[in-house]
Amino acid sequence: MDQDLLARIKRHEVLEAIKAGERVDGRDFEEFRPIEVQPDVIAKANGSALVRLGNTQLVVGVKLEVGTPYPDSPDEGALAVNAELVPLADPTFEPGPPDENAIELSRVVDRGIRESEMIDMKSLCIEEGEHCWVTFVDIHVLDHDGNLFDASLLGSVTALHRTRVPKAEVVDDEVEVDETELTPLEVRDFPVSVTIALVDEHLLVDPCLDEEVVMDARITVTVTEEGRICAVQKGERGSLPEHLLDDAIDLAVKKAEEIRGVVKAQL
Amino acid sequence: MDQDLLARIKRHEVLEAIKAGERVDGRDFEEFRPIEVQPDVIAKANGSALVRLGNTQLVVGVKLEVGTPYPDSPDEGALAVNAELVPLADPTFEPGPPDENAIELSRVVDRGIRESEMIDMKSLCIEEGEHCWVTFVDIHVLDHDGNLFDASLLGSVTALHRTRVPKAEVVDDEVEVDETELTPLEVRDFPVSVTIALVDEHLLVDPCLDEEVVMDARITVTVTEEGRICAVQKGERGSLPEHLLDDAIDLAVKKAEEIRGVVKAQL
Amino acid sequence: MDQDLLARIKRHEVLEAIKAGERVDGRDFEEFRPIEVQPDVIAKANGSALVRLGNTQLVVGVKLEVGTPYPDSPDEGALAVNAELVPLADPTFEPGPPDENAIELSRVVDRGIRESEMIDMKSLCIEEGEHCWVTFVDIHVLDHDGNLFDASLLGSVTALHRTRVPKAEVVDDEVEVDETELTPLEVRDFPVSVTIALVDEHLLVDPCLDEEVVMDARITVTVTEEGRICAVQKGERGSLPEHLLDDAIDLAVKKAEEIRGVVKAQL
Amino acid sequence: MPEEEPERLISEDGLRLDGRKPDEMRPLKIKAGVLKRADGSAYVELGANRIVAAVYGPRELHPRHKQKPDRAVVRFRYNMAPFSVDERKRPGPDRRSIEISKLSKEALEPAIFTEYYPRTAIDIFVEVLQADAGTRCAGITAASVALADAGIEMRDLVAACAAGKVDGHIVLDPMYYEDGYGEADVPLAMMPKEGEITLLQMDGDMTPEEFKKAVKLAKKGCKIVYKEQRRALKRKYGEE
Amino acid sequence: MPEEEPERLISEDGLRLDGRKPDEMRPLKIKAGVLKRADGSAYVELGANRIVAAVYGPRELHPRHKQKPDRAVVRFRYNMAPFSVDERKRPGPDRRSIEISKLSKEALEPAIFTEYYPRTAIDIFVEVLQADAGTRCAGITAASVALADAGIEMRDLVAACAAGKVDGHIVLDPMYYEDGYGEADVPLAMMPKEGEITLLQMDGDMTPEEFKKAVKLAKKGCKIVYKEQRRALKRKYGEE
Amino acid sequence: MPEEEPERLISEDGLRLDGRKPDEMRPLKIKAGVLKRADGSAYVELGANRIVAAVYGPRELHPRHKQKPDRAVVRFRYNMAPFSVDERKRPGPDRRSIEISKLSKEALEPAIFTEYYPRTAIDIFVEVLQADAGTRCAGITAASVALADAGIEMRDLVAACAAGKVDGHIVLDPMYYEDGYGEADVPLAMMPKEGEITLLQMDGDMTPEEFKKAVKLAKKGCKIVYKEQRRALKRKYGEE
Repeated sequence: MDQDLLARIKRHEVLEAIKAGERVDGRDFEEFRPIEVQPDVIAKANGSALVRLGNTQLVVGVKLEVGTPYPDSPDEGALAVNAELVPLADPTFEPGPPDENAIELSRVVDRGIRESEMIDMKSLCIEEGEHCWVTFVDIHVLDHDGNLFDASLLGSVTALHRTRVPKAEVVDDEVEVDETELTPLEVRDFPVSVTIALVDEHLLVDPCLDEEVVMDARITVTVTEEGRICAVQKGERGSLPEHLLDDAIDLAVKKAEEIRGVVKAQL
Repeated sequence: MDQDLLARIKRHEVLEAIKAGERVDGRDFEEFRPIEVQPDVIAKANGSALVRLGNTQLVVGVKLEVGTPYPDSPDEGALAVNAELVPLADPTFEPGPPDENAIELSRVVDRGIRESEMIDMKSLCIEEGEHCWVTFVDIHVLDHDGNLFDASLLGSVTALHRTRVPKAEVVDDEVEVDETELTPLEVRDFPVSVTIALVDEHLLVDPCLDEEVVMDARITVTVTEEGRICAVQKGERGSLPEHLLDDAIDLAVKKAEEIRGVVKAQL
Repeated sequence: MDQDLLARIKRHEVLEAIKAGERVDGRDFEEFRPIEVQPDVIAKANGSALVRLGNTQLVVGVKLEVGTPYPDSPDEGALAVNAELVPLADPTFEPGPPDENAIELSRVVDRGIRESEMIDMKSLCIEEGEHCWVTFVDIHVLDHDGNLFDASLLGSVTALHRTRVPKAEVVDDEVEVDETELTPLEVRDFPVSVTIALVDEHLLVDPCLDEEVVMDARITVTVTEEGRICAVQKGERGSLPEHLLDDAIDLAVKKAEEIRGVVKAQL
Repeated sequence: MPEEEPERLISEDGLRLDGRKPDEMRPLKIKAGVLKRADGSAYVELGANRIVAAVYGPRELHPRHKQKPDRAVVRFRYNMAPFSVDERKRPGPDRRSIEISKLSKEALEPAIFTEYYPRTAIDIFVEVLQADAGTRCAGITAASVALADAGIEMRDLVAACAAGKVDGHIVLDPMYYEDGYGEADVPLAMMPKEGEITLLQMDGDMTPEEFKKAVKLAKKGCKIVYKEQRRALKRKYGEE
Repeated sequence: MPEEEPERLISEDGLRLDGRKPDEMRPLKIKAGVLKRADGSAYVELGANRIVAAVYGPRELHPRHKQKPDRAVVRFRYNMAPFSVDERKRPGPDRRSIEISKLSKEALEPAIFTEYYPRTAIDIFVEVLQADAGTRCAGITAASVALADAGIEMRDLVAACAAGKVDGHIVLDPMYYEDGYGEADVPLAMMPKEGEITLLQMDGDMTPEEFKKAVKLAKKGCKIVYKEQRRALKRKYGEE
Repeated sequence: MPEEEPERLISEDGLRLDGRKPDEMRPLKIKAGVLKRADGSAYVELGANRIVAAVYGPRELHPRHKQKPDRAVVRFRYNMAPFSVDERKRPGPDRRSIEISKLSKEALEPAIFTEYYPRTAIDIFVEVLQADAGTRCAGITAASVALADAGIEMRDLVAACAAGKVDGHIVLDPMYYEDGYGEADVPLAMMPKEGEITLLQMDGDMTPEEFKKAVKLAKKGCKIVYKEQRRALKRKYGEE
């Protein structure tokens, strides 16, 4: 009961602010919250980053493991993105295997990394058809205040940019790994996603949690350094009026460029 | 409540019909519903069939995969029968791993196929002790109006009769499969099961769902082309009076012959 | 309700007895219940034992399987201890994967076996880095009347003392096992655990179920034949006053010696 | 995935591997009311896709604390039969089908007057019996007809169709090879009457302009689908 | 499975590998009331089978919506200890034990006056500590005694026994090798007083006449089992 | 596990691999209130350990039949991030973390006035972002501060610290190599004010006297931890 009441009050606040041309936390409609990216926070990982996007906070760790290439790409490494919405991060998150929200999140991040071709997957082949590096990107959410999509991709891309690959050699059909000889992972793009909430026919960039609770729909657009689009995802129970779609795309492309600059300046 | 009431009304109808020497859908006690078998409905499968038994409707697909023989039968292929009671087919079916009903169903069908020795399992060996074909028989129920046992075996046997095996050769310890060169699977029997419901001391062949809901017990008898028995299964919470068992067996053997003819005429 | 009432009455009985310097079943504070160990009860196991500790009853079976050594101990066999609290043994046990209680139990038993180094793990290596014996110790609880820890370790250690290892040879990179040529497993210790319940600042050795229900905390101390400690575990929701800990340790060491004698006399 | 990559997906005279023009859809067949037990059902063939959808509900929702006092809860389960794809698919949901189920639910829910059915569940099941490319769109298309067949009140039918980028061309309704070797895929669902987009995804590589063009083409495909959906319902229920 | 197939399972003078005549059962020992915590329990040795059964109930059934207003819900769990078979069995139910649990429940339920215990659960647990052939029958036999030991009202005890076909002969109570290399297996359970069959399965190869003969022989076995069950209960509870 | 075993863990002049004296702890940093969503939180660095703890509650407990009429139910989940250890850890609880979760819950519960919060749940979550040795103690230490930060009434803070046996010496707060190659490990938690031990484990090889000595040293460590815990809370909440 109280929860419902609280939700209704919040909804009212968010909508009132929008009517007044404002957002509930005082931002402009097209304004991101402050972004703080701290790379190399986990020494045990091959690459890592802590991201703060307003009060949203998460850690991404990249681990490389020797595995077997997929039969249809014998000369390439593999990529696995996983997001854990651990119950520490939000009162509604529950322990257990990833639910549909965690799976959607990790798959959208996965497509951003994969389709931008930011990683040279061929550089992760150790021996064709036999051995390759499997790149595990693990997103660990610590504090959920909205827009996990953009924060997760920022953390993942930063962690990949800082990933160092151990030397691997095949000796007698077995892979010998030398953890002391490290070379940077070959990355060649910096994809950034921009998530826009649709509330009452308004487009709000980088929604905070209070806005996510009331939004009708959400669209996430992932943009490469060249300004090309490599992934799009509409989500949530509402629909997106046709006439707003082009605006949303243009807005996302513009903001992606800006955000990328903000983050790169911190690395 | 309403559900219980509905069940009681149905029960009454079924029992009243039986007292009048009839069945609730107008059939004779020993009469099957119309059977329609349509083979080769799934091009992606190695063999397939759609079965309609009255309103009961299901698809069976056979897929062959290269695997390893069991240690105790190194010169034979393997067989795996699986039934999915997907929630699309009945309001009481639930998503999730197969429950006891789905497992019983698949195991009774499995025994019909296996014990009739309709498949020459040795013909599915690729290299003794190393490689063989694993035959997956997947039963996908679409519409449940009773007697899934008989419909599932009919579909499975038909699909196996239409299964074509790709050419497989061992080159450098690895199996090379040529999907374009196909030979029919060696089958040498056509087992048919007949399920009889016991309602109020009456034997009803091929029960529809309304009858299954009220039946005391069920007996399924699987019969080979030679009229031999290769599997029997009594089920449900009631018991079977000793004096009816022989009748049920004789009835099943008789009906199996008849049904086999009906189906074969459609292939 | 009735259950709660019953628990409160039992609690009252246990506490009243303690105030009167007695235990609810008439034992002294430092007295174990009668122990009965029956080895070799399961012919299909490589080693086995039935243990009765008062009304607590369980069977332990040891099975040896050929497996692969862990990378960090290529010249050693492996050990896996598993406890099943099957619902047959207690009205509160539920079917399903081991819960936290079953896992704690098996891990405490595991540490008793492993840390006492009672098994010469190197003797279980078949071929370095390639093949070894995996020793499965399965604890199957049949009747739960308290102190599963001590009964489980007694059963496990007895079963291991009676375990016979089949002959294993590597022929053409594969392990050939001869089940008819058996040699005893090399064991070199007889660790015994002593569990002490803390009730109302009193230390009760070998608590029965009625005492476990009311105890504040429990401490289990595992002692080798030389009187050294190889494992300790405090459990349950209460705390242990500092001044009682040394007493508990000394008491456990003393009782372990005694219990070991009782069991060995039966083998 | 096709075993060998075709040299080119679009021929010199602008035709696709299966002879279609860039803006041409594969043959589409829709049938309403194909199952007896379900409250509503539909069957869709799109190219080699074979899809059955069923709807149960509005019906009681257990456990009670999941009920919504002001609307129906819509649930959606997309499932592939083990024999529907080249390599046998192990039964049970994988990450891909969990994501598709979530997005398909969100694609259909805007069309349903859920507020008419408080405290109930509307369950939608889609079974893919054979998969070519485009199963998520075909599944939404089928489910929408099944919802109508079940008598669920809706703002509009939801029609779904994908566009793609293949050899640099924007094409409608990519088939298997085009999906596997093309440069981008854009599945879209909409309520054509209201012009509302309810599903939109993209993965691959496109300029913003190409993406907008693909969206436009996919919308055109939705209108073709929409016509077939209405025709299927008319065949079953007579003139509207 | 035995590692090497014996040359013949029935000798020239008509005896079986373990010296039994075709219609002879293995040694059978039944003991009622072997556990303290359970409401009822029993232990069965049949050849090398070692089986413990326990009954809890009638007891409260959670969650409430699974309760039946007019009868008790009977639940049955057949479980094999990991060390009970040649190759260690991974803990937890497999498809075989799920089927056996279902059929065993259906074999016992007809004997229980479930209508005397509305809204409750009667839980039956069978643990196989060592498996020879015939565990499902021995489990039902043990469970039936455990039910009586728990004071559950029953129409009759349920006795179970298998027959088989071995080297062309119909034999009673097949043991391990006969089950592995024989031609057919026919487990059967019944309420002997009422002549009602509550479990019946068969797999293998038999003419209808052979099957009927096997059923007849299995029924004979059930009567022997029945006697031992009653004897075990008498030993615990004195003259009936 | 370290890849190569160091020759000796304690040098001739009695110092440890990382230069510590036997009774010296690793650098310890504690910060209270590091998360916004949680009701209480804390961050702990102990050597290379990086641990975050959060507390939610007292809050409603579902399902209702798990509520206790006279007290709060305390729940604890210890979880390692996949990247926290040398070899990637598969997400989800394993047997080790299930045991640690149980023991940590039992280590904290004696300190909480659970009777003040009947029918509620107090949920404690510990995430290990990077693991050196001693994560269970550092987790309890962090959780205890998070409980205080959440305003949960407690008898005392719970401070935790391990002792170990390394090359025959009893040492405080073993680090990674010492834990891997040492002879014994003794994690301990206590309420320092009341002198009550709430967690105690040991595995390895020790005489009773060595064990008692290790316990004494671990208790000394707990007092150091305790001071840091109070300092962290003072930093956030000002003077006590």
